[in-house]
Parts: sequence; structure tokens; C-alpha cells
Amino acid sequence: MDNWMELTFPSLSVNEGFARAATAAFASLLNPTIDELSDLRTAVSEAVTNAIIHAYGNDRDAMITLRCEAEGKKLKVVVKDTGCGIEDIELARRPFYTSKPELERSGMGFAVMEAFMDRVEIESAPGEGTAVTMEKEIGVARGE
Amino acid sequence: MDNWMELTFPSLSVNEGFARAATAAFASLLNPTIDELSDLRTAVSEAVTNAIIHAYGNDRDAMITLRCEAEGKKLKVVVKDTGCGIEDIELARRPFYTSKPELERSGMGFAVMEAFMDRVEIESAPGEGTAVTMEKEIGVARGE
Amino acid sequence: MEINASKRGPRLHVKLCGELDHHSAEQTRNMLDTLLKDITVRDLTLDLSGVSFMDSAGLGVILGRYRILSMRGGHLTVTGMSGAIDKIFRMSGVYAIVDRV
Amino acid sequence: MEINASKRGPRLHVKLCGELDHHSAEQTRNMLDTLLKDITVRDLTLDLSGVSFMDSAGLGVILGRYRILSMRGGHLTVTGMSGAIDKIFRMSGVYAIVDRV
Ligand SMILES: Nc1ncnc2c1ncn2[C@@H]1O[C@H](COP(=O)(O)OP(=O)(O)O)[C@@H](O)[C@H]1O
Ligand SMILES: Nc1ncnc2c1ncn2[C@@H]1O[C@H](COP(=O)(O)OP(=O)(O)O)[C@@H](O)[C@H]1O
Repeated sequence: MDNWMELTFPSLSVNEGFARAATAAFASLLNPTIDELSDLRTAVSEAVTNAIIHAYGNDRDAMITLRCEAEGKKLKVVVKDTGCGIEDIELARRPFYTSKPELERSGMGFAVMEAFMDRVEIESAPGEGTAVTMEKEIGVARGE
Repeated sequence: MDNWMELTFPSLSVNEGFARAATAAFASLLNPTIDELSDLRTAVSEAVTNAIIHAYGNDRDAMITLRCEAEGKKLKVVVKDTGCGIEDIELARRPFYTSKPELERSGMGFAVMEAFMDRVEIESAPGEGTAVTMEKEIGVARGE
Repeated sequence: MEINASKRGPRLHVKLCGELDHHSAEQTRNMLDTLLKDITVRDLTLDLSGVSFMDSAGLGVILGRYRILSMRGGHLTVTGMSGAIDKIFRMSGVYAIVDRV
Repeated sequence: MEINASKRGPRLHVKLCGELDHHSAEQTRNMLDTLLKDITVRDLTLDLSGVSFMDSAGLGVILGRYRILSMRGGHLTVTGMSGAIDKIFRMSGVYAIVDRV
């Protein structure tokens, strides 16, 4: 099955849970294990939360796009914002680095995405926005 | 909470279940009763299935857009296609009318949408496509 | 859709498990029609207690099987409807032609 | 987030129920900090067996409470982690500073 979906929603924190659920519903079509689904939900939650907090600050009217693509057993997820962008991507990826310690951010967002997905790619331009692309092979844990 | 989401996906029958799940996940933010959620899933399933079968026939590469808007307790759902359109909307709405009896369609799709939602509006232009707009107040059954 | 069938004389009892929508309709229809090729079947009972979702596509499947059975003088009975499925059956008048237990 | 607290001497036991993400973090933090205003609390045990989802925002909440407690010479203990939460705790080295039972 080759399939895709593209979802757009405003940058409200209540949509973090919605984005997780929509991704899980799409990924379910690939017959994932419970652990794979849980990993995916966590990674998507990190990327969407980052867009809400870091890209847009308190702008509740900004938009986030979540795209999922399934090709064979491979699932690709892209979370995109048109927010402030990232100056230093290498620094941003570093575990425990956060630009918002005052919000009690742990700085582990990208590290979690990397641990829970097979591949994480960040494209960003200051003032233009960020796209985080993540891939995960589904059904691996089942040994398919 | 005022919120919305817009979802686009290809016209594959496997996405009927996905569209239901995504709508339910969004509607959950309004704290619906189980019955309201079930009604909503059924109505969305009818509209998305119609786009797949009637609007696009066997074209698996065509796109369907599902938009949900929440304002207070009112949920609005719009299912849109750019398919063949409907010549006679009044006829199409009639219970048991179907243009595809050979597919064992019951002709009850619009009747179900009307029974399960508060309001159903159809806009269509032959050769251009169809938009079905449905509204339902959430939390009514709970007496809120 | 998962189906579980058992036969006793002219009576066929089929339990459906899963979601009965347009996506699963064709497969469900094919499985039921394979069972109905056995022309000694006169009475079909569909146990819907395992059907977690059904829309008008499911109605089409049920009405289609009703037609096949009534052409051979048989009956269709439905059982185990959830509230949502019962609502669709009631509004479409299915209970006027199909038995329920 | 639903929280259930019980206190015995310097020990506070709090059970969290719900999803601990950025959306629920602020409310969770506020509820916990209200309880921690009682400076006789030295040992906080967070029972996470009711937490169905947690991401790095939850990590931030837990590390923040750890800091408050360690400044007053207290301890933080976590218990009831699901496999997914345990995975985040392990990769972030939380178990080096927070006790687990
Ligand atoms: N979508 C984004 N837009 C702008 N900056 C971002 C975005 N995502 C991450 N960042 C930057 O990268 C840093 C590290 O991100 P992350 O590892 O997720 O940790 P945290 O979210 O806890 O700060 C953030 O503190 C922020 O400065
Ligand atoms: N999105 C659509 N595009 C084109 N035609 C449609 C669409 N939706 C419905 N129709 C037309 O309206 C008729 C009635 O629809 P409906 O009440 O859902 O019954 P059914 O789907 O069982 O045919 C259909 O048979 C079809 O001719």
C-alpha cells in the first residue's frame, strides 16, 4: 500500500495530542507493533511541540503541517512550520541544549526523535521556518 | 476552544477508516459523548465513501479534503472532492436513490448523514466537484 | 473483516468481526456469497455483535444477501446490533424485511 | 492531568493519570508545586503507572521538581514507568539523579 496524508492545524498545544492520534491512525494502516506506534507518537509529539513553542512562540494563529507518506513498510513523517527557524542546527540537535530553559524544556526533543525513529533530518532557514523529516520502518519489531 | 484542521488524502478506500479516526480524534477535543462520536464517524464515512466511489470512480490518485472546525460546542465538517459532481442534488438526497445499484449501494448515504448530524448541506457542480458540509452540536446528549 | 461460520441443516450462522464499511464490503460480500453457494442454506443468521462500525455500505451488503436468500425462499436474521447499527437499520426500514433476534 | 496525592510525614506520594506532554505540563507543574509549597515535604514519589503518554516535556516537569527537592535536601523517586517512559528516562540519564522503585 502506498498512501499519504497531509494535515494542517493551528499552533495550539491542544493539537499536540490530536497530531499524535492522527499520525497513529495513519500508521495503523501499515500494521505496526504497539511499540512502534508508541515511538512514532512520541517523535511526532516532539516535533509538533517544537513548532508550537520554538517556531511560533505564543502565536496561536500560526499553522503547522504534518505530512505522512507510506511506501512499502517505510513511513516518512514531515513536520513543517513557517516560524523563526533555527540558526545553528548542530547546536539544536545536541542533547540537553535548549534555548528555552525558563520554560523547563529539557533540551531532549531532537534526541528523543533520533532515538525513536530510524532517521531524522532537519532543514531550517532563520526567519523562514523549519521542516523536520523523520523515517521509520514499520513491522521491523515483528520481524517481518 | 476554537480550533480547526484540514486533512488531504488520496481516494483509497483504506482511507475511509483513517478519515473516521482523524475526525474522531479532532472531535474528542470537544469532549463528546460516545454516541455523538459514533454518529460523527458514521456521517464522515458516508461522505468520504461517496467521494471515493461516486466522485472519482476508480481513480485512486484523486484527492479528498476533510476540514473540521470547532466553534464553541459546534463542530462543522466539510468533505470536498473535485470529481464528477452531482447533476440533481434533490434526487441524490432522496432515500434509497443510488446511481450505482450494481455496486450494491443502498442509496442511504445522505439519509444517514442527515439522521446522524444536525445539518447537511450539499454544494456541487457537474464536472467540478462536490462539497458536503455537516454540522453537529457536541455535548448535547450530555445535556451541557 | 473476520467471519466465523457454522452450519446446521439449512441454517447457517455467521459471526462478523471488524468494521463493515465500503472498504471491507467487497471482501465480506465475497466470503458470504461463497458460503451461500451451498443452495441447501435457507436461513442465514448474521451475528453483528463483533461489528464495531457499520455505515450504509454495510446496509448494502446485508440487503444484497437478503435478496439472494429470498429468491430461494429463505430468510435472513440479524442479531447483536450495537446502538449505532440499530439506528441505521431502523431508519432504513430493514426490520420490515429482515428478522431480528 | 489528574493527580492523587497522599502525605505521610515528610513523604509525599503522587499518582499522575493522563498524558504528560507540553499541553498538560504547565497544569501538572502547578499542581505539583502547590503541593511542594509544604516545605516539610522531603521525599516525593511520582507514580507514573497512570501516565499513558509522556514525551520530553514530561522529562522537563520531572527534572524541574527534582531541582526543587534537591535544593531542600530531598529526594525524588519515580515508579510505574511504562516501557516507553522508561526508554526516555534511560536515554536521558534521569536514573542517575532520580531514584526508581
Ligand atoms: N521548529 C523549530 N523552530 C525553531 N527552533 C527550533 C525548532 N525546533 C527546535 N528548535 C530549537 O532547537 C532547540 C533544541 O530542540 P529540542 O532538542 O527539541 O529541545 P527543547 O524543545 O527541549 O528545547 C530548541 O531549544 C530550539 O532553540
Ligand atoms: N461526492 C459525490 N460526487 C458525485 N456524486 C455523488 C457524490 N455523493 C453522492 N453522489 C450521488 O448521490 C447519490 C446518492 O448518494 P447516497 O445517498 O450517499 O447513496 P449511495 O452512496 O448509496 O449511492 C449517489 O448514488 C451518487 O449518484
